[in-house]
Amino acid sequence: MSPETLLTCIVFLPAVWAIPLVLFDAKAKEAMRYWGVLGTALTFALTLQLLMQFDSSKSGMQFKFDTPWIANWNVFFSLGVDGISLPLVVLTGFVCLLSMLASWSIDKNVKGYLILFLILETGMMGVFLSLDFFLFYVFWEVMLLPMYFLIGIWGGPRREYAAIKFFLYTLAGSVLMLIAMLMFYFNSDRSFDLLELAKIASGTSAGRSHVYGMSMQVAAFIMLFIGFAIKLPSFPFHTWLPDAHVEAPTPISMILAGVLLKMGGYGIIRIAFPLCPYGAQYAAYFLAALGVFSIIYGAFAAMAQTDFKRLVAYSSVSHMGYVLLGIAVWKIVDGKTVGREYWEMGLNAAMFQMIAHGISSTGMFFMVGVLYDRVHHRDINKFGGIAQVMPHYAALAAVIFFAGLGLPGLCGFVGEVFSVLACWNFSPLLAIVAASGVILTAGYILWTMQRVYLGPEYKGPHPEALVEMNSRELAIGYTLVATAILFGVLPHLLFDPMHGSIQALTQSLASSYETLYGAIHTSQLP
Amino acid sequence: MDFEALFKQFLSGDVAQQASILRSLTIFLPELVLSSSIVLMLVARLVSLDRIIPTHWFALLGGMTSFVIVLFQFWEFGNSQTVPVEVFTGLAIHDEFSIFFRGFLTFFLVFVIALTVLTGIPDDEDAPDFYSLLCGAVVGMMLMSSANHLLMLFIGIEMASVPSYAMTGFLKGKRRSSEAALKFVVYGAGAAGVMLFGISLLTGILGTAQFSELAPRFQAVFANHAGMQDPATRCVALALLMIAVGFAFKLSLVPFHFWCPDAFHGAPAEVGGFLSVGSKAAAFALLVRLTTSLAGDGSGALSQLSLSSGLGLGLIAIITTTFGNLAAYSQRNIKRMLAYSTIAHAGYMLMAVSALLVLQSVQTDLVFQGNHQENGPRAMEGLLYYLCVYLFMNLGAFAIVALIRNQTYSEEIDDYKGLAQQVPVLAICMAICMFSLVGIPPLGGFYGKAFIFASVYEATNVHWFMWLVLAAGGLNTVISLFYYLRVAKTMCMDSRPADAVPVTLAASSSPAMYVMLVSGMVVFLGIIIDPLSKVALHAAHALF
Amino acid sequence: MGEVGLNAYLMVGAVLFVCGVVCMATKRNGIGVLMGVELVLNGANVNFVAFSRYTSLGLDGQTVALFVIVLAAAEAAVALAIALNFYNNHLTIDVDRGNELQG
Amino acid sequence: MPETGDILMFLLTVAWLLPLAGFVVEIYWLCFSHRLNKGAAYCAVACIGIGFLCSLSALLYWGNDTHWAALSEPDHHGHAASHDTGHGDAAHGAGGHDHDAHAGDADQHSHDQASEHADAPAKKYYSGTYYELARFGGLRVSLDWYIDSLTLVMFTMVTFIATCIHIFAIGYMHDELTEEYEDHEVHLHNGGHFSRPGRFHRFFAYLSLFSFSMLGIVLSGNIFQVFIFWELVGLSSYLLIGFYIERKSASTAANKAFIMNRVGDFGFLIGMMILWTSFGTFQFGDRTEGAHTEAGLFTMVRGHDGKLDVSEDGKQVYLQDAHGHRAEKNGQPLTISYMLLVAAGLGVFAGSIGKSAQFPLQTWLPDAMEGPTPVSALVHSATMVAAGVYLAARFYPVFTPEVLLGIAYIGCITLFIAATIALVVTDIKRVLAYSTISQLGYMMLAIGVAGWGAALFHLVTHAFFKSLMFLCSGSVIAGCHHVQDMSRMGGLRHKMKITAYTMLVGVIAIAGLAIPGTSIGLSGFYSKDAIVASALAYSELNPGHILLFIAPLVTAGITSFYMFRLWFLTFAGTPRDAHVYENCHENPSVMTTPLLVLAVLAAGCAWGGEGGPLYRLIVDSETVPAAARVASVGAAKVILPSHQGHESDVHHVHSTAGMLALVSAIIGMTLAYLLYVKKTIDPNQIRQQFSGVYDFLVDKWRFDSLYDAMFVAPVHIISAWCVSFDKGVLDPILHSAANLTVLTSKWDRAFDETFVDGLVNLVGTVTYNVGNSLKVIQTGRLRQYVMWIAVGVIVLFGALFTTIPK
Repeated sequence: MSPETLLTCIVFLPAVWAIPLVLFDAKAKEAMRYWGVLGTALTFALTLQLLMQFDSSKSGMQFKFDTPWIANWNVFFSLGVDGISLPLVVLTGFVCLLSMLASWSIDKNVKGYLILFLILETGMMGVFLSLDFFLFYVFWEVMLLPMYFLIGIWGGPRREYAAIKFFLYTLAGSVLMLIAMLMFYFNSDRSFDLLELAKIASGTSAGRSHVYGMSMQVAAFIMLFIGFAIKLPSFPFHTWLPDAHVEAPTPISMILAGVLLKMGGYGIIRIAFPLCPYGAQYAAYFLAALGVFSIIYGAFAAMAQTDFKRLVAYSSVSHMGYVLLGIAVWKIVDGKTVGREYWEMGLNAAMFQMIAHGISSTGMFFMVGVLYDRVHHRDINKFGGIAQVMPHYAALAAVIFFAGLGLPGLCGFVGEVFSVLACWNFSPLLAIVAASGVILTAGYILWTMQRVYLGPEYKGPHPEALVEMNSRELAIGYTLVATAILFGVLPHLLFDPMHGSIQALTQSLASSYETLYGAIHTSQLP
Repeated sequence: MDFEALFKQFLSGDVAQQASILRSLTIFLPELVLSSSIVLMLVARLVSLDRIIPTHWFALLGGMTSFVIVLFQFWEFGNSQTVPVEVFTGLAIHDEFSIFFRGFLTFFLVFVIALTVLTGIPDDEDAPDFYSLLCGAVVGMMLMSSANHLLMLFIGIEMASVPSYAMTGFLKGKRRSSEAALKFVVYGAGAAGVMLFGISLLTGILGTAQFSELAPRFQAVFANHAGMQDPATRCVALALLMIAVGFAFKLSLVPFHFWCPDAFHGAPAEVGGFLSVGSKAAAFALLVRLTTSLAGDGSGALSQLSLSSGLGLGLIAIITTTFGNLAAYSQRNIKRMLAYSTIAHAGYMLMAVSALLVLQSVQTDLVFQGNHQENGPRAMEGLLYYLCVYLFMNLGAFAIVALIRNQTYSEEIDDYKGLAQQVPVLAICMAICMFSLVGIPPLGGFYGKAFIFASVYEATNVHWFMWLVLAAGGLNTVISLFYYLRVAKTMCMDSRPADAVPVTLAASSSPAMYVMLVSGMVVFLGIIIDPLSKVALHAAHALF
Repeated sequence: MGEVGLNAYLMVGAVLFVCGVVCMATKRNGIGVLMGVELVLNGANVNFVAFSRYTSLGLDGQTVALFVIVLAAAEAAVALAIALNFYNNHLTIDVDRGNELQG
Repeated sequence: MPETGDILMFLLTVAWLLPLAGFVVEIYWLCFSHRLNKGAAYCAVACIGIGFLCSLSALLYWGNDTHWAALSEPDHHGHAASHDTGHGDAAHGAGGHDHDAHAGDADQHSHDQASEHADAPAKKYYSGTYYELARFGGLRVSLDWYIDSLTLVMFTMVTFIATCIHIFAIGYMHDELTEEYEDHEVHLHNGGHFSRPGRFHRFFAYLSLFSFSMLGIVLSGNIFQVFIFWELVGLSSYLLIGFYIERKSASTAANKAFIMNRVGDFGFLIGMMILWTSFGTFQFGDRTEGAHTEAGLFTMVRGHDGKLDVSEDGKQVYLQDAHGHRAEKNGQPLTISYMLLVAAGLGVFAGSIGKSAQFPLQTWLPDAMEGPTPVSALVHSATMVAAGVYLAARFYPVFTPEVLLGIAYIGCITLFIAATIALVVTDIKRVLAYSTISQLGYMMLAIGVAGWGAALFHLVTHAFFKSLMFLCSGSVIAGCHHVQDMSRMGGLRHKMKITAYTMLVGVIAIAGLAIPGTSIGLSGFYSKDAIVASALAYSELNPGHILLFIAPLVTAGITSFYMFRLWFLTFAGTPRDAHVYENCHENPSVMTTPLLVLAVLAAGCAWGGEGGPLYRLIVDSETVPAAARVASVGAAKVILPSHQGHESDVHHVHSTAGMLALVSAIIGMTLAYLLYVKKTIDPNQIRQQFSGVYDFLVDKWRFDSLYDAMFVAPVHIISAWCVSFDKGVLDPILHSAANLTVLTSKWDRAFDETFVDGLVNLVGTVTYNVGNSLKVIQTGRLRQYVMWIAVGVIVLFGALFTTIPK
């Protein structure tokens, strides 16, 4: 398939796939589910083909596809993929397929559920693939509505509260993003093209000589960062996450944790940093500190939870802290970037951590969901002895949780350790604090496993319902475990495609900061 | 002057770039068609033709014909080198801008008539009266949109208002309806009076009522002495203020909005939909025309004038938006809620006008213009786009309200609980309209808002105050989320109470089709933006 | 006794206007309120005519005045009809009795 | 013919990966065949057995390839080594050059060997890369292998012991071969005992997984890889300790072990960060890539002559490149701050502390005895816990004297504490556990006092006799039907002879007894001797640190005391619990054979002492030749004694040290004899007299309660804080923010009762209330509306009037 159409297909296939669902008879639930699975599977196949055709030796954008969308405001419908977005795209396809498979527990108004689900997938793909800020923003918001309804209609008891909290947080963030977007638009001769904007920021644009002013960059960066940090979620903006996770149905929690959180990190890497290098550098230490704090804070908070799903949610906060940390370890000494390789390592680690977390936390939520489907409660203290009645399940769950714990040989390890290793160059203090996270993580995960899986017998309600996983669940479980092990043992499979793009990114950012620094000191800038 | 002279003048006007009476009449054709359809309807009832042909066919026919004619005029402008001309000896003007609005209004008229037919308001007895009132009001609005003279301005507003008063009170038997009508008429008359007085003062001092003349005269009067000590200045300020009151009434801006919630509450939903879109659009057209012509080339005192009036409008916009959103939140009756949301949206649109004025005030500043090209038209484009989307989303909401009312006889939000289970079509379309009103992509509402915010942002380069406006806009977007979401939530997430009146609507029935068409347009305008925004920009250029 | 100047007329117009507004705001009787409206409009008319006599406004002013009279009549007609309808429903024309719609 | 390195690599890799394959097969045994046969066990034994053969053949091949140069006289060898390594040249080159009688017959042969190898000099070690994990610019992380004699010895030792223990376990875990395994230690809430299907196959799967990870540590060629397998052995130890997942105590002990190890790894991680950031590589050995050779950690720190290249002010340490010159990067010489190097050393050592249960992280090991006894034998005495020592030894080149001093003291404290606790414990396995800790302390001490060879020597010997003793205790436990309390045993030697006497061998070995006068004893004697000797030498050179000699000396006595106490209580005397005595029986041969085999090795593996083959083999791979004294330049002014050659410091004091150690050991033994056999002194009396001390020891020096108070409780408190912070601070902040806006807006009524939870509700409430209060304006009174017109106009005009600039 020709490159351009490939991306467009990946983005719009799910939404188009949703249209025939309207014609299905409301009673043909099985049929609709299989239809949905087929759609997500096809999308995943397309992403895999993208992976095949992708040339990981190039660093720039590939499969670029431009066509004017709103000519007056010169907004383009432009898609493209590079090493940074490629893994996330594939991950999205993967997670969507799995959670679609996990959607059999949904029984209420299946049609609506599937339609919203597919639209959501389109939105997520669009976010990762769009190269136009405006388009990015639109897709970013497109996810909002389906997610709102998916949580609000199919969620748990306090679903409405959770849904509106999620909606409100994201909307508030995106209003800020909108303003930042306008800033760049009007300071760049009316362009939304992310690459062009990045060029201007690095002063290498053909059109313009000067780059964005410092104050503007700082302001824009703060607004963008808040917008993305809400999704990430980073410390002060994370309170929507536990509620959303706890209330959302299992498949949606899988998507939330597996893909949506990644958009925060992706946004920071793809937009916030390249567009305002000065602002980024200005805030780097704060970002790293925030990341470290989130690591510790999330771990502590997780330890105190009694709701299984809430615990996993807080562990997400903790894990995504590593992402923020890895991104931010950009050390500058009078204008020169020191130890760029270590920063590069940090960025790689952050990306890896995103994928790894996408696998592990998806798995964790799935495992929680399996239990919840059987006994309909999530109170950790009421569990125990699950390993006796469901040994197969317990074994898979253990692997997944160890992946979350960051055990070598599983995907969680590489991202965490590399981002921490990369941090010493930036700030030993932060590195040490972050490293202490390994103890806490081990603490709460092992304690949880002891309380849930180990022990002689299950004393909670519905003990009769505890039957071994069915084949569909086993398939999901094994796929997750396999990927977790694969990326844990052969991380270079993931590093190779990312490497080029990230190297280019760090180099251009470093150089652009130098130019800007020079400009400041020759005081050409406000 | 003998007959030949008159006739000759009739055929070919005597003043430069003014159309002859004949040409004027041809240009005036859409309005004429509508008026004649009114006459036709009344005559039809006289000869009781309406027993055979339902009256709404006449109205529909008239509306469509005039729409087609407007389209033709637009096309004419499009490819032949027709230039804007003043018609009827300068009382009105004929340019893309007016054509745009006349097209908008006639198009809207057709939709409203279709809606009334589907919802069965009015019954056959009153149909001729109702539709003639409707068409008359539209004619008035079209006059407003092409007015070029303060007299025309007043006539237009009155012609638009008087039928609306009657339509508000159309449900004769209903206490509320009559009460609403009374409040509306008295309030409207009062506002009109104030406005007229303002007009009298303005014309008196500037010695002209011609829009195109206003700016130069203003220059002439205030070239030597500006400042508030000067009685003339004060007087003009007062006059402008009084005129503004008239507009504020039409646009239901705080603190001249009081009529709006009550009138909407009392009036049938269809009328509410008509008023919330039509009169607002016309009023904005008129406002923009007046203010731009007042701002003139923005030199000297004019820059001062347009800046201060722009900021003033900005302030009012902030208050209006915030007030509307806050007040809407606690409403139980959906028509009332929509009324307040109308107020809020008037605020958003006013932001565009204020941004326009603020930007106009620096149009002589070439350095600024250098790196902010054609920002005025941009602001207008935003406004126009917003209006077009607003047409669909608001009409859709009101239509759904009317359809549900026909079955449940209730307009309380609480009675909408769980409608998604019974009539998913209505629920989904309502959700689309609501979210579009919030301004969430990929629904049309977002783009209008985004464009307006864009020009407001640009205006921040001129005056810091616009930052407040921008912030207010953003903040209100978030606040407004609550009550719009509440409707969507009630319909989609709550479960239908057992004792609630069941609602049935086949997805294939024509009302459902209508609703789907309207809300489909909202989505469409959220995905295919280019054509409309081009047209809007084109129309906006006519002003500058 | 010299010639009566423009300001005198304007004064009359202003007085009429204020009377009209006050009347609208104070009268409880619907008809009275409508009369207030008429006062306001005529206050404006006086201005127009006066200006057309004294300033460069010329005939325009008087034309406007004529138009306004017509419009006022039309408006009054509609208003009276509505007031009548109000009476039918409330059996009074006390505007304060119409307070169902609020909040 | 392929490179020697490649052949060794191949053999060892096979030995390393076979258990992993075994693990996969065994864990799924239940899918393929039914669970009640011993297939899993045979599979596991086969894997590890073949592994042993591979590593043994690797060792032999290597020896043959180097003509056993390592076994030649140390001083020549030492001289040769230093001289050779000067040119980065070969050990077996030395073998070629030496004209010693020992290798006389091999002389001719070795000459041409040397000449033919002269052009392609082999290194002291062989290393290479399996594959790259990641590469960031110049930085690369990969899976490597690093093979020298130490690796080979460790491999052989580990695989051998593991094989024995696997075989033993077949018998020990026999009762797991059932569908209805009744666990008498677990009581259900309905009063009954817990019963579950047996877990035979799972046990062996875990053992294989462990073997894989353990061998991974030994084979790994960079510190990062060590960390990886470090964690993996942690995992498998977690699984094995928690093997009886239904026992609360077991799972808790497992968690404790894992988390305490993580505490150590925290330090390890920090050490790795420092190394990674300042050296830019994790490699142990140099790596040749095409033309240029990239220096590994050891070369960078020690160069080729094994000396730290410290700047004049002692603040900086110059890094060396692969050719033994100062490494440079764009003109600037690469350096690392001396303190940072110390920190890195301590950090890495922290990892060892956690893994080999050194003070202050020793408390997890006794609890780890919850696991089945074979596990204690393999994981928690012989191999995994020794991995800490192995790491410390492997990383010796990077340790500065300050770090070594720290290591010495940690080891010193540990060996004493653990020994004292062992005095009072009555659980047979726990006694062994504490002795294990104490012996590990000895090894650490040895490393600390530069007794590099001694430490590893003791590591190997200890592995043999300790695993022997654990297996014996296991056989006792199995024989007595899971009675572990020594106070209920006694006189068992009549019932289980083999166990008893093999145990005795182990006891004598660990007690370090020898025939007085002659230097003929069991393995423990030689290795402990070596340690005490180097400790004495050290404390002679640094009189300030005399404690480092006293403690091990005294503890030698204590050790022999409590070991003999154990033996006497268990096997000697008269039975204290008739019931136990009646039911106990000797175990089948599948369990006793390994005991015999191990007993032989425990007795003889150290034959020849420091002249013997084992010691020579180990010392051959010493990366920092201790031929001469080394004086530290850093904060702590210590001098490391020299080891090799007849005139070395250690050699001087060797005999004295041996004498003293032997004496104290004998004293300990006699004491034990008097107390527990002759009963001339009554233990209970002493117990009463020193009850305070006794309780203190029984409480294990109160470490557990201390740590609970210091760490566990605070963590839970803090985590509770975090949650309440979310609920109680974060949201309220948003609340109060909204609250403020509300107050500023005039409509402040009926807010307070509606603060429920979260921003949304609040903003919701606020908007709602504001909206409500806005309703007041909309009175519905027409006249007020009209009034508003007038008011509006006037107000606005006022506003305009005031704002318009004059």
